[in-house]
Amino acid sequence: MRIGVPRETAAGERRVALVPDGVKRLAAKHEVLVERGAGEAAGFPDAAYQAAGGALTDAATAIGAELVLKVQRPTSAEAGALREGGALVALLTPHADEALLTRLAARRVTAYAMELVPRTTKAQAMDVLSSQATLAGYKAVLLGANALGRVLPMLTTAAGTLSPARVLVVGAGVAGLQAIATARRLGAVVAGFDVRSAAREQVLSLGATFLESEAVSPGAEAAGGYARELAQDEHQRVLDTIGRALPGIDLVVTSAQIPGKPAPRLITAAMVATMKAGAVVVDLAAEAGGNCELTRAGETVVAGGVTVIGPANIAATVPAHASQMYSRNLQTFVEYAAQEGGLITAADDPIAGPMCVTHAGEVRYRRPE
Amino acid sequence: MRIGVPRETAAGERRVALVPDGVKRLAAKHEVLVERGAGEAAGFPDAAYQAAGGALTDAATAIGAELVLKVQRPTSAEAGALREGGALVALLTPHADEALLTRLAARRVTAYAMELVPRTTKAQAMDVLSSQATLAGYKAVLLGANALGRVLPMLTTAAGTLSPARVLVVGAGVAGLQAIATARRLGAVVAGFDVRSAAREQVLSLGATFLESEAVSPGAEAAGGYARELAQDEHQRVLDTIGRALPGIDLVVTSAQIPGKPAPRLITAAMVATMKAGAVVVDLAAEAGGNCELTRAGETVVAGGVTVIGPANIAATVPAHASQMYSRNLQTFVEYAAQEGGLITAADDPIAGPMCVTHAGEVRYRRPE
Amino acid sequence: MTGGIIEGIVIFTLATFLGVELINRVPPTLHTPLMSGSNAISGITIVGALVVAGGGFGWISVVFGVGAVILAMMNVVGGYAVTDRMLQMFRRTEKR
Amino acid sequence: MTGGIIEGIVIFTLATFLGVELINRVPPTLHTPLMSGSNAISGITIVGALVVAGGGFGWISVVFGVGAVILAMMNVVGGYAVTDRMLQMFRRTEKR
Amino acid sequence: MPAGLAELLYLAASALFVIGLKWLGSPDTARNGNRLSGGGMLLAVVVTLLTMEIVTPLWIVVGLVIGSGLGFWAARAVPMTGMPQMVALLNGFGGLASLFVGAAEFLRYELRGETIPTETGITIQLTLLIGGVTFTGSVIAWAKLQEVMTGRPVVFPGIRLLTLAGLVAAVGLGAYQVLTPDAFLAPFYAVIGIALVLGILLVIPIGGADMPVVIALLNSYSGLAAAMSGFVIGNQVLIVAGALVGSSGVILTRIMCKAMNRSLWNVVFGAFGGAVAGGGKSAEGLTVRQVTAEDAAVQLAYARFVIVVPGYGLAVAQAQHQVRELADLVEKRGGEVKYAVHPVAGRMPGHMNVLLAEANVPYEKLVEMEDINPEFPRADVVLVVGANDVVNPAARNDPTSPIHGMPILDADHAQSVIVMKRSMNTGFAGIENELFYLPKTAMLFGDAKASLTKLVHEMKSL
Amino acid sequence: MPAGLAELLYLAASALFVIGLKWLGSPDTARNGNRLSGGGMLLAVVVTLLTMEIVTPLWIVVGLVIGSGLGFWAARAVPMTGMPQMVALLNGFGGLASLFVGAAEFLRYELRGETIPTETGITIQLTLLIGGVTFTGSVIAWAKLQEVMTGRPVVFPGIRLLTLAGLVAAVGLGAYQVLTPDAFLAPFYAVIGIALVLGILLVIPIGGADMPVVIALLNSYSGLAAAMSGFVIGNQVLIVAGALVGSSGVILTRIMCKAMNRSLWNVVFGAFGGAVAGGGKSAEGLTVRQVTAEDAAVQLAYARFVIVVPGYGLAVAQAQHQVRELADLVEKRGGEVKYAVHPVAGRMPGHMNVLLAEANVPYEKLVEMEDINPEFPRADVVLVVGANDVVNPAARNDPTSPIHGMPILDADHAQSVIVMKRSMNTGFAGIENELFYLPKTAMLFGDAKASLTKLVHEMKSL
Ligand SMILES: NC(=O)c1ccc[n+]([C@@H]2O[C@H](COP(=O)([O-])OP(=O)(O)OC[C@H]3O[C@@H](n4cnc5c(N)ncnc54)[C@H](OP(=O)(O)O)[C@@H]3O)[C@@H](O)[C@H]2O)c1
Ligand SMILES: NC(=O)c1ccc[n+]([C@@H]2O[C@H](COP(=O)([O-])OP(=O)(O)OC[C@H]3O[C@@H](n4cnc5c(N)ncnc54)[C@H](OP(=O)(O)O)[C@@H]3O)[C@@H](O)[C@H]2O)c1
Ligand SMILES: NC(=O)c1ccc[n+]([C@@H]2O[C@H](COP(=O)([O-])OP(=O)(O)OC[C@H]3O[C@@H](n4cnc5c(N)ncnc54)[C@H](O)[C@@H]3O)[C@@H](O)[C@H]2O)c1
Ligand SMILES: NC(=O)c1ccc[n+]([C@@H]2O[C@H](COP(=O)([O-])OP(=O)(O)OC[C@H]3O[C@@H](n4cnc5c(N)ncnc54)[C@H](O)[C@@H]3O)[C@@H](O)[C@H]2O)c1
Repeated sequence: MRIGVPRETAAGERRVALVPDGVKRLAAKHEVLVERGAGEAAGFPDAAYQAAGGALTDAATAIGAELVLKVQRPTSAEAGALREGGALVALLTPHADEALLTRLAARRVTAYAMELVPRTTKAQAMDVLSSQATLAGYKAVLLGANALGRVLPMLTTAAGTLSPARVLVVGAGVAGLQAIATARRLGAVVAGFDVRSAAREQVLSLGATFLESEAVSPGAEAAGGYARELAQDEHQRVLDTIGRALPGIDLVVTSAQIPGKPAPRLITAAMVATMKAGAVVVDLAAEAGGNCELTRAGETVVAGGVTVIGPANIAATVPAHASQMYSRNLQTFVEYAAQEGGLITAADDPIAGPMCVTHAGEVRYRRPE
Repeated sequence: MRIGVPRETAAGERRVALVPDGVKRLAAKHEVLVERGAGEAAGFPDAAYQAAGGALTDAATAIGAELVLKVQRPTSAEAGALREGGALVALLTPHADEALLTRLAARRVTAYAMELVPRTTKAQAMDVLSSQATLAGYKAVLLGANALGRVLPMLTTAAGTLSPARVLVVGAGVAGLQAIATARRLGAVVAGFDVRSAAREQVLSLGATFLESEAVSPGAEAAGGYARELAQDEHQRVLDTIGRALPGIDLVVTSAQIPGKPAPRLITAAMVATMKAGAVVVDLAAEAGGNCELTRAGETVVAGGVTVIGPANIAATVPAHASQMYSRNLQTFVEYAAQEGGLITAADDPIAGPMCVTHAGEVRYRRPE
Repeated sequence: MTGGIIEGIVIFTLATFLGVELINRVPPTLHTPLMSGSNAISGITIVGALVVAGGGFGWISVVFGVGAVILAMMNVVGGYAVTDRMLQMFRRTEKR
Repeated sequence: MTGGIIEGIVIFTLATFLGVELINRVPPTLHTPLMSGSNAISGITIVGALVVAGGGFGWISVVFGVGAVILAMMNVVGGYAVTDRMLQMFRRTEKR
Repeated sequence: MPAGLAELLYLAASALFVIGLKWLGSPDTARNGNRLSGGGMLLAVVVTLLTMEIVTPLWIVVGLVIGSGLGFWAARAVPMTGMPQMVALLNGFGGLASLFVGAAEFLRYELRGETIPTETGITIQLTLLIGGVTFTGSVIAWAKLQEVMTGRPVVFPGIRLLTLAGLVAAVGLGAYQVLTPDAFLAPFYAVIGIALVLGILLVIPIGGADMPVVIALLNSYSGLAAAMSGFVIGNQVLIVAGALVGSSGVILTRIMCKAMNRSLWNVVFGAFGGAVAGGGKSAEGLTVRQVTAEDAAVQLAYARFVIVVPGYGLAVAQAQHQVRELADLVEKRGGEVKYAVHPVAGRMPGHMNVLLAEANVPYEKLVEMEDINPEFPRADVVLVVGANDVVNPAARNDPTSPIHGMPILDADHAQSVIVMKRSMNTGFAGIENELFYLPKTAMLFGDAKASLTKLVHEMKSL
Repeated sequence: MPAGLAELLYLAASALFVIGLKWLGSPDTARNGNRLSGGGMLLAVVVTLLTMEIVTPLWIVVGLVIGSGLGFWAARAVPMTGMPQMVALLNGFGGLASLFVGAAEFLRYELRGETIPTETGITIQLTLLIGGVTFTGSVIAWAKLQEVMTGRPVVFPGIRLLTLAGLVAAVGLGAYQVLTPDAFLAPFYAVIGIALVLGILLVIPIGGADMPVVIALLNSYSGLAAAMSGFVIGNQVLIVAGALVGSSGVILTRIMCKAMNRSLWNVVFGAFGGAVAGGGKSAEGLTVRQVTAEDAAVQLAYARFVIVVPGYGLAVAQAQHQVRELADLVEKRGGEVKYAVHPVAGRMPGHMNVLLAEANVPYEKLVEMEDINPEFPRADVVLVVGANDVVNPAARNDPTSPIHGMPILDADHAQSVIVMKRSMNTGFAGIENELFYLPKTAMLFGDAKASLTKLVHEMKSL
């Protein structure tokens, strides 16, 4: 198969779909066409791609390949440049852009959405949500620590003792756990919270404490380890729990999400007002509407001395490692799905099936209700 | 004594000379006048100052007090507002602004420069260079980690193993050691370098490795634990040592300084060209001319894929803790120097003597040659 | 060759104390070999068997004596040999 | 009361082995008390002294015997008392 | 040979036994210890032969040769797994031999019409009783282990009473015999008979899994029997060696019970109370092998290459520092240690890295899955610390398993595996792990931090 | 009292000695052990008195009373610090008593004109020799410790040869006496005289600091002397108790030498080689007290409140994990542990925080200087790990000191202090630290990580 790796065109997107190492691994069986400069922003020069066995091409050739690997979903121009009947693998955000799906189906493109990799043991190496969330959790703490007017670790010095920062991580999924680990590394006193009761032990296993609450229950866990939406009273209990903790916290990292739904609102403006002057909130759910009422995606808001950061596409700010992981996810998927004459399209394939959003002119994706 | 704490007016200066805790400790013996809003940028509201026993005043009253405590040196307007024959304690950077000294002397102000606190055991609690350098070292790593396209710790994940970042810290003084500690906390593989041979053990004591070099010698240490300027051949050996290490490094933090001299040039543009694409240099000596040739103070330069950050007044980006420490330094000095009728002015006082730059109409400060 | 019964009791008591003190903090892998090794020692009854067999009391010596000698000898030889086989596993690997 | 010399040697040997095994891993704070306590035991020579003193051999019994009794008794009583004083420090503090 | 010299040589033999026994207690000296004590035995036999008043009759030589031959052959022929029952059998023979010695002495007096001195009478009766119990008890123990009879406890109503009655009867009859030296022979034969029955009654109610303890106890008995026969024939080497074995056997029994976390009482009388001692836990009919921290420590101490597989349980137990400490100890003893970090071990990417970095494990020692997998066959011990799914061979072998296809760490390819977890509960994927049921795998149950702390302690005191 | 019963009671006394000695080896049982062995002694004395053929003569009672009174008085009167020399003196008396017993037996035979049996002859000579050496040796040891004579080794040219010659002469004369039983009495007196001189010659060349080891050795001798006198009068309790003391004394001596990191040979003959064993190191005439890891472990194990003062040396040694481990052990035994972090400990602000955070020491346990200083007087032990300047009392007391005025941690106010560092080198400020010379301070020299590892090991095996 000829695999094309175009350069990303979205603003602020510094990742690349395949890194040279991924090219090398796929080049054994396939021909890989890499658009010139595709990896530059992530720190991978063209020379490295050539050395890995990729062919450098112009944009049109790359996007016109049989199989196109991308990070972001294609712009309409890019979508138009895809080969009729070809294949596309990218973060297509199908629930957010159904128009794109129709357009892809119209061009008979077989498109796979990487965010739809099922959460099964076998598919873990393709799980791009996990891989990018790992980086997001790490980076969130760095952003928060940077914005904070104090240091995270305790320091006893001749000029007095600096007390350690108190960090609260709400939502102990992949990103949240990594945030906990990173804040702990930096010496902060960390507490975690999640509605899924399984998360409790996981938070403790990182040496952090867990905010106890009646709202936490095993029932809060839905299929695939995701959380489900909460009932009104459950939600109120969550708010109470978080609200009680907030006044003592210096840095809050929120990462609560419910797949296919807007992010739960866990910190209201009124709750922010109870926080210390100088405190910082980093909202990793910013792009899904935000866990904090004040969050604005891609912006930093200061309200009553509290800084609320709503990073957009945060994984792209660690482009080298983010690309490396994304590339490995893609490569594993391609190795799994590549067959004589194309990728697996069977709707009942446990992995490729749920991922395939358009095939043979038809939109397969159904939005979860 | 009436002590005035004016609000800082310099751009980007978010610190305050006394925090409420400092006010409380001094208020027992003195009257403390705090300008409204003085601590706001550092996260200390006016109410806290009142609670600590300070009186809130306007700018003129604060700056007109018998003893004025400031962070930055006064503007000429501020200098003009100081009380005739009063006292001023601040970071006066006497070697950089002799005009100011003349002006202060003309107003018969007794001025003490906090950066001149001698490096003796007894004066450690007043040592503002140490306290602010501690924060600078911490923050330098955060800035660098933030700018880096990769994560610092090693992470083994389903999407491949992220290798740990390699960090080099040049200049293992107060800031450099803290940078080493912070990078180690974040899981990086850290190496340190300094010309003073005593630094070697100190670097190792933080679990980092030391770049061995013939350039390192006990003779490189001058009075007060500072380094001396190196001879040409010694300097070349230092460059060679650093140059050999650079190509493998992801993040460099430089902090080499020689008191009263421009910072040594330890990373030339040619050396930067040998670094990996995506690498980052954080130059803590930026304001003293920079350890790196490409550094521009207060700016971030990107050259050949390498980002060179030259932070200005970096301690002010951690205003809460920086103010807390600075306040403690000042408070300890005032407690030490305050006597009936004013501060110690005797030129032979082991601490106040060297710090006093103007007194009784006369400029006492002599620039070190 | 016969000492007084009192001396016998003294000796018995001391040897008992000694046995108690000798076995201390044995790693469990050695439990079976140690049991086997001390079982071999309990074959010391061979001495008694020989005395009886060599005592020349007619049929008693032959029947009981030689019977005891065979049994005790099996205990002794078998015991030491089995123990040695078990202990072959403990050939010292190069350490330290 | 006299056993054979051979029995004596056997007993001596066994007791020697026992002594070797008894003292094991003693924390250093106990070195001196232990030394003192075993010194008190070595005062067992009082038994010999009594036998001599009570043997009724005229002046020998009186001079050597009573001398030995006094000396040995000092060793015994002094030894135990001193040891006990040393060990008072080890009154068990409430632990665990 | 003069009697004095003989006795001194016997003393030397006793000394060799003492030192031999002591050396048997430590892995490094055990083999030499056994040889030393063997030398002592040879010395004792030779001295005895030399002191015999008449020339050694042929039949004694024949007896010696036959006994040696049989013993040697048995020791060679028995497979490694059959060792314990072989020891039991040999021990039984020793007991019987003592019984013979006692009986011969008794009959000798009787046939000559001499009166047996009271002390000798007492010790003869004790020899008969203990020797008899040792013999049949050992044979039953052998039968249970050899599976000639059922390994399950055999109990019937009144067995306890019967045992007690037998004991009382034997003691009573023995006492009668001693006190009325000229009595007929019936009590003599009765004591022997009762002793033989008692041996059976005492051992059949005990389960097969507890037989090693029973054998150790019976071994102590046979030592006592030897000591008693020593009194009978007035020989000190018998008394010394017998008493040594008698008391050290009791200590060994206690140590073994402690290692099994049971009391001796519970082992010997457990079945009467209805508690049946079984071996290990089982799931779906499979059994796992448990190991004590002490045993695991010995295994690690003598390993040249150890691979540590950390998993989520390490994180839950927060045992990162302890695992590092243990690894340091292995290395100090000359072993090599690597950490095999599975990509999805734990509950978040890089979970193990966070922990091991905290414990300052050098990055070089963390080996990725692809690189470590070929090394497993070379590993003497794999230490699985709270990992489960990531070492589940079902991922390789069982196409129906939900984790089939996931690359795993090939811990099952190693020489031996020690698994630390708290129970037989499943991991994240919720599936059974056949690794735990392999014969080469030993389970060390308990919180990983507690287990590791114990291991460290044991390794230090080796 | 029948002889058999007496011997059995003697056996009971011996058993009490055995158990008593064993219990003396562990802090929890030591006191009861001593009482047990005292009970054994009482039993032995009473049995002896009861078996005496004639009624106990008055003078024996007088002797018993005088001896007991003197012994009791001496034990009461001696100050705690004088204990070792008291033990030495008492031990010497025991040796002399044995000598008297041997001499009396010899004279008894001689005066009656009876021939002494060879065995008895040999043991009499041994009793005289060993008893004599024990007596004078112990007296010299006492004199050295009591500072009646110089504590320094006393050596003169040829002392070694003289000692050897004396030994040879004593053995030769003794042998002559045994072989020619009817010889005149001169050799007898000569042996006694030489033995007394030998005792002096053997002990004077040994330094006062090594006297405890010497006393332990002489104690072993006095046991031997008792055992020999047991042979002389044919009494088994003497043999058993004497042999016990004889061998356990040797073992104790070895343990003590090991704790001092010396060999017995080096202790006894060290001075001949010219190496003078001195006590501790000294600077400006002051001496410091050294402590072994074992001793420090006992101190910590019995402490209720321990304050750890970490310093730059902790960082250099990278011993953060070990210090945490040790603290955990103290806490497990019910003690309380706090860490006193001085603002400028280490070489950068927050240096100790970085290390202790890495070892996961909870932040609550790190106490700031102002808060911990009032707590020092309450601390049973302060553990100073590689800190120096920050605990230098000169900052408080000595206005001329360059660090005068710096607030310090008041470690010197604690009950006792253990300092871990590698040498007597100074810290950053380059000044002497008088804390190290306080009587309550003990130095544990060596790399902090190594020392802590040892401490942990010792604490675990307590
Ligand atoms: N790494 C990731 O990003 C990630 C994310 C989500 C899920 N997962 C999944 O998590 C699993 C990870 O595998 P794993 O082998 O690390 O863990 P695992 O399969 O979940 O097994 C962990 C084992 O540790 C034991 N354990 C728990 N607490 C313990 C304690 N205190 N002391 C001793 N043992 C303890 C448990 O057994 P006992 O209860 O008997 O003690 C359990 O069987 C994989 O299935 C993976 O797919 C991974
Ligand atoms: N914290 C700061 O910001 C800062 C900055 C600069 C200077 N200082 C100064 O540094 C000093 C800090 O005081 P401190 O008490 O922490 O340290 P210190 O006074 O320098 O003493 C450290 C001691 O640790 C011992 N040591 C070194 N390596 C060791 C090892 N591996 N194992 C065991 N012991 C070891 C050394 O003795 P041996 O050689 O005998 O082992 C030394 O005496 C103060 O004088 C302070 O003013 C502090
Ligand atoms: N293949 C696998 O086995 C696999 C791979 C990756 C992740 N997972 C599991 O999936 C789960 C979720 O992963 P994710 O990080 O992608 O989830 P996510 O990004 O969808 O959500 C982040 C976290 O927010 C929490 N959350 C949702 N609503 C909340 C509320 N109202 N209050 C507080 N917290 C709330 C969720 O429970 C979740 O932990 C985790 O348990 C993770 O271990 C499994
Ligand atoms: N009161 C005290 O005792 C006290 C207080 C604080 C700091 N100190 C000591 O003072 C010393 C320096 O402190 P600082 O951080 O303020 O120093 P600094 O800021 O002046 O310099 C930073 C570091 O750069 C190093 N450096 C200079 N030229 C170099 C070159 N060409 N190559 C490499 N490195 C070079 C210096 O050695 C120094 O370590 C340290 O040893 C510190 O421990 C002592």
